[in-house]
Amino acid sequence: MAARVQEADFDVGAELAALRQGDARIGAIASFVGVVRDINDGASVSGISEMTLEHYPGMTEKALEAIVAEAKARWEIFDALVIHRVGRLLPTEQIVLVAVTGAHRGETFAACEFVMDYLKTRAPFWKREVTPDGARWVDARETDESAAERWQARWEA
Amino acid sequence: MAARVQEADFDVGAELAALRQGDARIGAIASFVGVVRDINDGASVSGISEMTLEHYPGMTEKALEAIVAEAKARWEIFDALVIHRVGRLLPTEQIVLVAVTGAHRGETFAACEFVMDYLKTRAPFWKREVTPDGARWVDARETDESAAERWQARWEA
Amino acid sequence: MLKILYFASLRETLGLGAESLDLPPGVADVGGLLNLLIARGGGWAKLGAVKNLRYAVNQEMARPESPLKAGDEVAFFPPVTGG
Amino acid sequence: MLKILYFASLRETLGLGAESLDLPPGVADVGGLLNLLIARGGGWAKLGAVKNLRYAVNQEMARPESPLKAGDEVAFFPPVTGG
Repeated sequence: MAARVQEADFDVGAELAALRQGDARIGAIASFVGVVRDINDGASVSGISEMTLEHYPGMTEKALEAIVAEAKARWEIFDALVIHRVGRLLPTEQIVLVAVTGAHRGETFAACEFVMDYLKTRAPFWKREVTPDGARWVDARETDESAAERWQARWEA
Repeated sequence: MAARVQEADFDVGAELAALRQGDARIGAIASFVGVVRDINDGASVSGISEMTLEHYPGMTEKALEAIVAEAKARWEIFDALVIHRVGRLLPTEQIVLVAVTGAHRGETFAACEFVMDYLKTRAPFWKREVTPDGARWVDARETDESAAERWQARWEA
Repeated sequence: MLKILYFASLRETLGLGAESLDLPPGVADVGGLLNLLIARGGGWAKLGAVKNLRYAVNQEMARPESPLKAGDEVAFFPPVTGG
Repeated sequence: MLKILYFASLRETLGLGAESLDLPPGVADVGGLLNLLIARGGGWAKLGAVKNLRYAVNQEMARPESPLKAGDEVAFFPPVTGG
């Protein structure tokens, strides 16, 4: 399956191995792991003691599958995988894995970054941080919106 | 150490874990794995039965360290790792790992792709393929040269 | 009947994650439904003040002018922040 | 004395991976050394025909005009193809 939403942690090495398994055409695997940082941009100097990720069950999986399908339509890649965790997460824990296989590195890098940028603006996940100052929902970052928009511009150009 | 040249295979999961270890500032890890494909661009339809990677001991490590240092100077990243294998490799075997850690994904993606592009044109490795038609040294690809040059243009602009 | 869902800060503000509602006469799209909800007053009035409020109809991103029909699942939520 | 190294297809063509050579009078840079090697004839003549021949001096990428001095390590090789 191209997209998974789960509470459990994931093993990057095992996931990449499973994604590659049996496909001798693969020459390139680009991947990305997002991690809970102990300090977020908006948060003064206070560290994050924990984070909770909420999502929209049903829509989330559809949105992720649609993003992966879009990446496959845009670039010559063989396969792509997205794993996104939900629930309670602590600093340094893994949040998300995106991995893309292909023949050549350029296509896999572009597709992997595209999936991350679209996921950040189109997949229904919401982060809630707990800091020493209290709990708060994380605000969307404008840089995420502009990161996603640049793919639109390239596509239409 | 930021750069390693070795005959042995590497464990991507373990390498990423070691790279992240103890740094709670990390929010993003971009990585790339290059793999021996069974069919190369130049090779008709005949599969590759094995590959040998030769390198220039001494210069290789220096070149890789220099590329990593350049990436650290250009982008706000925390750390970077390059592992490149040499010796005899079979199809589907891993050749190279590049991994970059940082606070945000954009910088880590760019730095990771930069390191791969520079490695492809500036690190002294040479591939020799064995196919059913015989053995041959792999020709450099012009697309690799232009991939590396675009970073030069961006840097000077 | 519409199924309406609220997520994240909206869910907390309203103290409600889901409700069912008969599609009211005269409400033809997401914007119409939103106005109806805001008109309830109290916490609902805040829906009109949410910056960049997002909508989904039947689990697809939607816009104020996206049409609604009986049986639809409509979701309201703030901009997403996953990844 | 110069240490000269050959790699990959060059090493195979020449049947030689390394040699030592006294820095000949009149040879001041990599290009001068290359001309001297080509002038040996036989397999060496092919050095002049290698497309995009690369050079390194003391393990740093170099150019034909890169200066040479006694004790330098000079390497000749085809364009790299790792990664």
